[in-house]
Amino acid sequence: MKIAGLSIARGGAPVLEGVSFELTPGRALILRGPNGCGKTTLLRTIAGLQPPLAGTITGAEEDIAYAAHSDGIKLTLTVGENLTFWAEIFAAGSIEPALDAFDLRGLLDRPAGALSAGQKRRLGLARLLVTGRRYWILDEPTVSLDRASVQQFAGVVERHLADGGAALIATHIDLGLEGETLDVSQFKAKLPDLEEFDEAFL
Amino acid sequence: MKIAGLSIARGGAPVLEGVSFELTPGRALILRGPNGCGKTTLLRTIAGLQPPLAGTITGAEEDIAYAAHSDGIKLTLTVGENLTFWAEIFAAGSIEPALDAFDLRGLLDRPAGALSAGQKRRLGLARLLVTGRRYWILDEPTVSLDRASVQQFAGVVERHLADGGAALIATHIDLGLEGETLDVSQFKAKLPDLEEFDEAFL
Amino acid sequence: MPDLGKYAFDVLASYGASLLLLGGLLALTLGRGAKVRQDMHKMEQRSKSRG
Amino acid sequence: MSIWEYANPKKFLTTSERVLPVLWVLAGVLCAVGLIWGFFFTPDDYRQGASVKIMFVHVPAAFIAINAWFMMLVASLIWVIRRHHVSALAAKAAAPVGVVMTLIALITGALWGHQIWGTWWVWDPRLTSFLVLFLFYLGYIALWSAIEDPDTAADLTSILCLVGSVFAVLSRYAVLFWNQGLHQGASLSLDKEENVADAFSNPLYVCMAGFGFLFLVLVLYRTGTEIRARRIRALMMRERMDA
Amino acid sequence: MKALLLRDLKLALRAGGGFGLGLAFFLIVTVLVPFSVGPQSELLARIAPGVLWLGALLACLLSLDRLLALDWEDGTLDLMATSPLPLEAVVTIKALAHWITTSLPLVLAAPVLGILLNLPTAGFQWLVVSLLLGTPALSVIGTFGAALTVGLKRGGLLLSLLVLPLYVPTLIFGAEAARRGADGMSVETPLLMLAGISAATLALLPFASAAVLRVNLR
Amino acid sequence: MKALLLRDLKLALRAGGGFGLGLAFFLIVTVLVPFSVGPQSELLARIAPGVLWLGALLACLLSLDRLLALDWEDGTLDLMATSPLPLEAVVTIKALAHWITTSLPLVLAAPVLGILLNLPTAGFQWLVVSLLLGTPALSVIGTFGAALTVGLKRGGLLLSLLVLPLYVPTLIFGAEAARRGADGMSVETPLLMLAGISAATLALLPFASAAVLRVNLR
Ligand code: HEM
Ligand SMILES: Nc1ncnc2c1ncn2[C@@H]1O[C@H](COP(=O)(O)OP(=O)(O)OP(=O)(O)O)[C@@H](O)[C@H]1O
Ligand SMILES: Nc1ncnc2c1ncn2[C@@H]1O[C@H](COP(=O)(O)OP(=O)(O)OP(=O)(O)O)[C@@H](O)[C@H]1O
Ligand SMILES: [Mg+2]
Ligand SMILES: [Mg+2]
Repeated sequence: MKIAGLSIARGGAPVLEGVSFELTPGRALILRGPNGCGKTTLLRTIAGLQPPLAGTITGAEEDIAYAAHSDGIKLTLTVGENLTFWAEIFAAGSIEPALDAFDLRGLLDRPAGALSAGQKRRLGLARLLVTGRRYWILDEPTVSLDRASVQQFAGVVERHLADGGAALIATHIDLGLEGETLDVSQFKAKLPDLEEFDEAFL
Repeated sequence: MKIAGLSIARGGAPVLEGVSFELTPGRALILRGPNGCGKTTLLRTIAGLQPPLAGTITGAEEDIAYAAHSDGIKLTLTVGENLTFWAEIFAAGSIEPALDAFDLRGLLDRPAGALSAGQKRRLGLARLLVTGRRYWILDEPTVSLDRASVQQFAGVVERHLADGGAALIATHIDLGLEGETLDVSQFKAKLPDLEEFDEAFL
Repeated sequence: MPDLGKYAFDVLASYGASLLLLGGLLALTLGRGAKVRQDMHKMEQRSKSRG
Repeated sequence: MSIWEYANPKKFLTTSERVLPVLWVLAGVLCAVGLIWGFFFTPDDYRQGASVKIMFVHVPAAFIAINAWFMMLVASLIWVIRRHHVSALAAKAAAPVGVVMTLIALITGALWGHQIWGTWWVWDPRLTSFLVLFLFYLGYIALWSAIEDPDTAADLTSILCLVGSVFAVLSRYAVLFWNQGLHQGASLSLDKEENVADAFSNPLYVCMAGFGFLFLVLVLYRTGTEIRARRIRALMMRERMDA
Repeated sequence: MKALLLRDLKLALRAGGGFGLGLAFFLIVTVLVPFSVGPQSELLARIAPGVLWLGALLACLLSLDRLLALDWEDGTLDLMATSPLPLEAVVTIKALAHWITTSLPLVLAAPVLGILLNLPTAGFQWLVVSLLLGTPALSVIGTFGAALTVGLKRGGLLLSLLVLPLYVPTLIFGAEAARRGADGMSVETPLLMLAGISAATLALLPFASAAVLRVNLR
Repeated sequence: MKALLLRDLKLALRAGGGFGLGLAFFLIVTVLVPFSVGPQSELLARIAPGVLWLGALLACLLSLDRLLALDWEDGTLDLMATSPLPLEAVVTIKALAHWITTSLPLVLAAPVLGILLNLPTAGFQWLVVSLLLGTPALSVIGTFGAALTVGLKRGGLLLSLLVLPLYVPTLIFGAEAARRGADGMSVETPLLMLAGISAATLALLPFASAAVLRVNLR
């Protein structure tokens, strides 16, 4: 996947500009940057949820799995039903590997509403495995996970990379993953000239 | 504040029992424990949001400020309006110190809905300062904060302790705060006898 | 069978509907009762065997 | 020995297990005798003809429908004040019996009215109050089934039952003010108790007793079921705690 | 308490018009009635007081849904329960805010909509008076229902189911007063009853609402 | 697609009765009508077809609120948009699920409620037929409205405001068919129009809904 000269806006104001990098299979790229610098916006753009102002995202069409703060978990369905639903939507195989990877077997028949914060997050991450997609776009995936679970998650990502996948992860903590780090704040959008205002009214 | 022999339940099943500790002014107590061991439930009980099965919480009546995952932020109100509202509810003084402590001045007139995840959290934490309460009960307060903001938060807590406050914090990461650590998993509730079943149906 | 005259439909329908409703309630009650009783027995066995 | 001992679920189960068989038989026999007597061996009324036979299901069902709500009210109060789980579960167990009885009263009443008043339904105060009662039952049951946590559900439904009872009474007055109706009007030969001939009243009493016992067994049995369901839930929790 | 009331009003104004929308629903229901029962003006005049009361009640009901739910979702209620403000005061203020933002506009709009339905001239004044006396009860009862269903997903419809039977007495007396007013009959008794219901619910129901809310916050 | 439909039905059944509640609301609205317009059966019979149609429409409307909102709130829609399923299919399935869980029960219940309002015997059959033909349009239009308002807090009332005018043609033809049926007149024209509206909305609106949804997800 190749990102070239991407500019993005949030709430009408440009946030980042000229973002360019490449995400190669087998590698992870960690996005860093202080609060409010535009990581979430960047990831949503790459996942195709919002159009960029300029620039291109190529080479990953229909092969992206996106995971954000909200996990798309139905609280009244059980853990198994939740996962199976996503597996069917993505027409991907069985949910067994995902259950094993995130140690969810014991919770299989539990309604998702009766999970603790960390357990819920594990379920949300397990969804990634049933999508069968190659590029993982993850926004602060380890929120509310305890240390052991963070380890477990890092292990899952490493295995995914070894299988030829790739991951783009925005996070504030240290995951213990090998991979390059990209500081997003270097792309901070410059304010355009005040005199000339164009389509963006800036 | 003194917690003595506290037993708590979640969803009808006992989770922790015999929790006893003391929270003395000027000290912070960090709660640790794996996902799902009952930290959130314990904190809610201490904050008075749910009744304990047994045990007592004494010495902090009406002097507790509680902060959980949801910050009680109204997205359509500005940062300033949100803080002012809580200041008035708690009949505490001005919001200026809170703004300074969490570096929110630049965001004062921004609607809270247009904040990034970390900025929102900073606003939620700033609320603690306008309550004027002595005992802070915090559930994973640093979620989505970047490193600099975590430092800032730790500084605020230390100043609060120096002013004679106390803090009880559940967290998975290292805040760099001095203070005792309590592992909650040691209080895990034991199973009652199978044969005789009583009001708890266990 | 008594002669119900022109009231036959209404009287029979009343008795019929009432018995049907009561029967339905009874069936549901007993059915669920038996199932829950069995489930509880199984659960208790399982809990005991796990210690 | 205090009556509250039976508030222990286990004690309740063993005791009810012992008395239930007798009560089942009693309820069955009384209902059968009353209904057969009423249906086959009563004369026709001189004004209403054979349609009077509807009375033997209509009146007992209406009677139980109201009293089931009273029972739920009392059980709710006991839960709110003394927090005995069995009491809350008994209220839960009674509600579906109550709706079915209300429904029977409504349907048989409508069929009766079809003959007597020439229309299925009129907005008579008594019928209307019954319809409102039906709605209260529906809301109560819906609230029970919407809440996951059983104790929360018990608390909320109890308070709803208390508040709802007050409003049910209020509705009754409102409805009376709104429309003075047809039900048991002077045109009917079957009026107050004194007008009901022995030929009708005796089987009616048997039916009332039968329905009463039927209500009792159903509630006892269903309460037992609810207790067991709670126990299953608790045991499942236990397995989770183990894991 | 003032802070809470002001905040609620501000939110209603700002959240894309919590203010105008109950009103809009009322308007639309009233407008749809002629489409559904047919346009004969004599028929419309006869059912006008009842339809207006029912429309006001439904508009009121529809806006209850999020009365407490929004505060529950973002955690405000949890924080409020640990604040110095008693929950009884919170629910009372909430009911008051609901009345000001939803019911009051309905009362003011009712006469205008009365024209659309050919309400007899004598009826206008009593329609407004009966709504003015009855809507506080609707708001307070509605707050109770909202407190009952606050934790539930899809609570909206359950809320209607629970609240509507509780609305029956208010509706009967209110519509009866409006109808009698339109027919030129004496309206004293129903109006007295209406005032009584409003006063009693206002005095007692907040305690039930607060109790229920406390249970739901556990 | 089947997975989505089944999940939606399962959720409706499990979330404390998404199934029964639209129905309950319909029942209650119908019951409240006599309380508000008075108990005279001749008057009730005259307005019965219209009231039943209006009641069904409102029950339908009330349940739209959370049709997409729940999936939006917990992030499912975001994830769905990045899934292989096109959003057009998603909204169609959503509308279908809504029809099955909400409208179909209403259609079945309408005759029973007809009894309460003294609907003339001739009217029952045409009431059911007109509802059967008209409710698919209500569900599809409603899904469009839900997609329009999905990101908004307090979207519920705004939703009603947007959707109700769109419902007007369906309501006019539906109620007209039911009324003519009850009066023993010919019902052909309104029923044909009703079927036309349903077919057209079903064929075209999902594209609009998907487009709107895509914008709202940004
Ligand atoms: C849908 C229609 C009807 C409903 C919901 C209904 C409901 C009731 C209720 C609630 C009672 C009172 C039970 C009690 O207080 O102990 C009752 C009693 C009675 N109803 Fe109906 N009723 C309906 C139609 C009719 C009709 C059409 C008749 C025919 C004449 C009728 C005759 C009676 C009689 C004779 C009693 C016993 C009176 C007494 O014990 O005081 N009902 N019904
Ligand atoms: N709805 C909105 N309208 C206007 N501006 C917004 C909106 N949401 C966010 N912003 C602003 O856009 C910028 C980028 O936000 P974004 O959420 O992408 O940051 P982030 O890097 O993910 O931060 P964090 O680490 O705190 O999650 C921030 O400055 C934020 O204040
Ligand atoms: N609504 C519920 N019904 C039943 N059980 C629940 C419910 N919510 C949580 N639990 C269970 O109660 C236990 C304690 O949950 P709690 O949220 O207190 O854990 P926690 O220590 O805060 O975990 P985390 O670090 O993941 O936030 C967990 O095992 C959880 O599965
Ligand atoms: Mg972010
Ligand atoms: Mg937690």
